[in-house]
Amino acid sequence: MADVVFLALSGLIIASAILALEARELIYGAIWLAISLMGVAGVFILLGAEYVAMFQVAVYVGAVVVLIMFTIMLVHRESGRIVDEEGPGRLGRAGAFVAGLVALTVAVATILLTPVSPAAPEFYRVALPELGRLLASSYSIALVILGLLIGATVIGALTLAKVEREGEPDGTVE
Amino acid sequence: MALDNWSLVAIFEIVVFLTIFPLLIFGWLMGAKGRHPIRDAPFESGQTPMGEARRRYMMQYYPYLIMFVVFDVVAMFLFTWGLVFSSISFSQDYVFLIFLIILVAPLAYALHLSGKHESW
Amino acid sequence: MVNELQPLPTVQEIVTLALSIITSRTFLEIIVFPGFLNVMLGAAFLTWLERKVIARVQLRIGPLYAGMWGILQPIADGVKLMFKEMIFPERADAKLLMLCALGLMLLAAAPVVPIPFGDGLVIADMDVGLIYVFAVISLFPTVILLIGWGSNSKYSFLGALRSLFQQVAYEIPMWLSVLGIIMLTGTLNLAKIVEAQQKVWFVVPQILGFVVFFTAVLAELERTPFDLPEAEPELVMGWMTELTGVAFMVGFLAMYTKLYLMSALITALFLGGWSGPAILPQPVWFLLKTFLVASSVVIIRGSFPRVRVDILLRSAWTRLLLVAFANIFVTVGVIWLGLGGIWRI
Amino acid sequence: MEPLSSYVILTSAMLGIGIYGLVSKRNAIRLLFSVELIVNAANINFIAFARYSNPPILNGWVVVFYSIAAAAMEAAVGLALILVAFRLNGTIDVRKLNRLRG
Repeated sequence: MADVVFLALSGLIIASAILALEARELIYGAIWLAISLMGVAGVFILLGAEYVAMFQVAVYVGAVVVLIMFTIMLVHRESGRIVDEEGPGRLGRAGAFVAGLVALTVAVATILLTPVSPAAPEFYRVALPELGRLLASSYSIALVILGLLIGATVIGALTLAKVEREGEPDGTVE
Repeated sequence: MALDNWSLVAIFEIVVFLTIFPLLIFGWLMGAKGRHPIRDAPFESGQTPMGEARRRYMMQYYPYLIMFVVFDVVAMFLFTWGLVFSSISFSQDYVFLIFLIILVAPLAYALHLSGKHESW
Repeated sequence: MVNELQPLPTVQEIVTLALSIITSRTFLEIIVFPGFLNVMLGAAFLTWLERKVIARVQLRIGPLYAGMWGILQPIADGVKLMFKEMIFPERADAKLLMLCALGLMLLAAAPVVPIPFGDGLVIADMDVGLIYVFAVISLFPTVILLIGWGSNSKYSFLGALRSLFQQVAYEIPMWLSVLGIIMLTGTLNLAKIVEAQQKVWFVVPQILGFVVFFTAVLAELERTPFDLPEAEPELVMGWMTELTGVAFMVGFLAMYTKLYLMSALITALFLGGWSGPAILPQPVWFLLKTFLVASSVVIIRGSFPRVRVDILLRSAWTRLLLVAFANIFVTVGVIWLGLGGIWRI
Repeated sequence: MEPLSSYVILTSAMLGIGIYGLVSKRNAIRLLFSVELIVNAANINFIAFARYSNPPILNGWVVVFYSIAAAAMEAAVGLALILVAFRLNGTIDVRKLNRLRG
């Protein structure tokens, strides 16, 4: 059962990832990306990481994809597409070649170098508070640094958005 | 019959899907069909539609979206804090309090911008 | 090695198996009570309830002819809409619109899974129930934005953008307002949260959180005073303008399903869930409280004016967020004073 | 339960698709898609390795938490940058955004 679900999810992730990059219109690409990220959340659930899966759905699909879609709608040109995309030309083939090489190398290397026993331990039900305890003890420095990162992000992104708005004194559209 | 939680979620969603999807197909098949330039025009309260619909509306509110993405993450981290709050000692709690205090600065900056521009 | 052939099951065995599956508790829970039928009938009932209550507020009578007090009106409306033509504007993406209507319904119905309608009367007793509900709710803006984009209509697109901004602005206060409950109980499991309030409902210690949550739910549901996305004088029907026929029916039903399940969530989180005097069974208590919350939402619709969009967004980020943070710190104080013991489980 | 290597193959494929996008696409938003795909591949690996270590550990989850948070921040700033670039140059084709070139 789990095997079938895993295969279906993998197929979904790979197919929608390819479609996200190759979809003709950017907005459909964003939809496929959202589906791919939902598939990743499904894999998390399969691995027993429900909380992380919910985090993934809420942050990626609920926030990042919405931001991407809205940006796409802002850079949308009224006639036709935004960028004349490169067809499957020389660069596309080069990209596919490089990508294939890297993926193969990484897969072989990881499988060969993995020190972990490949047989999965019994299913375990994680006590969620354990996660918070870990965050508050072993990873506390990282948490503080994340706070600083968030602060920098807010200030940086809002400043960028402000610069962008000063181009239009009244702040209205068009 | 012991099914785990997520199979139940999947079954429930499949049940909803199997009810709503045939309904949509049914409506598609049963409704009248026809094409006419006026009937296919977008609804604009009876006037002739003008211009492009997919314009760049409401871009002055873009910073709200950025703040949403950021505070989405913050809220998720605070949830983990809430889960352990009463079972860990104060010396561990204050890591999260420092985290919150660091976040005051960007929030204050955002509110400052908000006051200056009437929107962020 | 040759497997021995199993004898074919007789008709009687198949019928027995089917009956045992159909009458099994899990199946009944999914299909009938806390599950599918409950959600659909509840949402249909709410459309009737809203029309009746709003009619009383405006000194009218409301639906009258279909059934007693017009209670069969939702069915009549549904049948009517099913046979209507679906008109999609030129250059609109009809397939995307229909898929989005379907997705809206799937999303709107999904939060019912971890909500306990009685002691043990829950489809899936999830440890991450609350955060699952929030994750599902956070997907609505995506679908609504796609509906607005796919419609190729100015009303739809503007309504969808308003809906997007309002929903994302009110999601953060909504999440933070339940943090107090999570701190007091130390769990995300909704059934356990209900169990924790057998003595005192959370509306008492978490009154600030309740106010914030209720306001945020009003905004998430796009109800007055936050119904900007479908402000009738400005935007006709908001992002639903170009949904027609069955697609409109599904989208409309999805919004009422959301109203129903959000009321149920408020009941479970703040109003003690299924707890109540034993003169009535637990699910009845739960449904009573849920419909009470839903009718208060409707009465608010009848009594308040609409706010302006910039005020709406700014007040979410300043006032509501600050109240939510204040609630968190009050809860921290309560726990440090040692008063949180009765809600621990 | 499928073996650990199946997860590694899945994530390698995602990584490959991401790198393909990074190399061959010209649209800044598609580059962001590729980056997100690569980050997600890494996240699956973290969770899978945490699950398959004996006994299972939670550290992988925590790393994924930080990873998702950082990716969200990156998307926020990146999209703001893309918007500014679009405003200043009228395009988000990364090969036309070469004003710094001497």
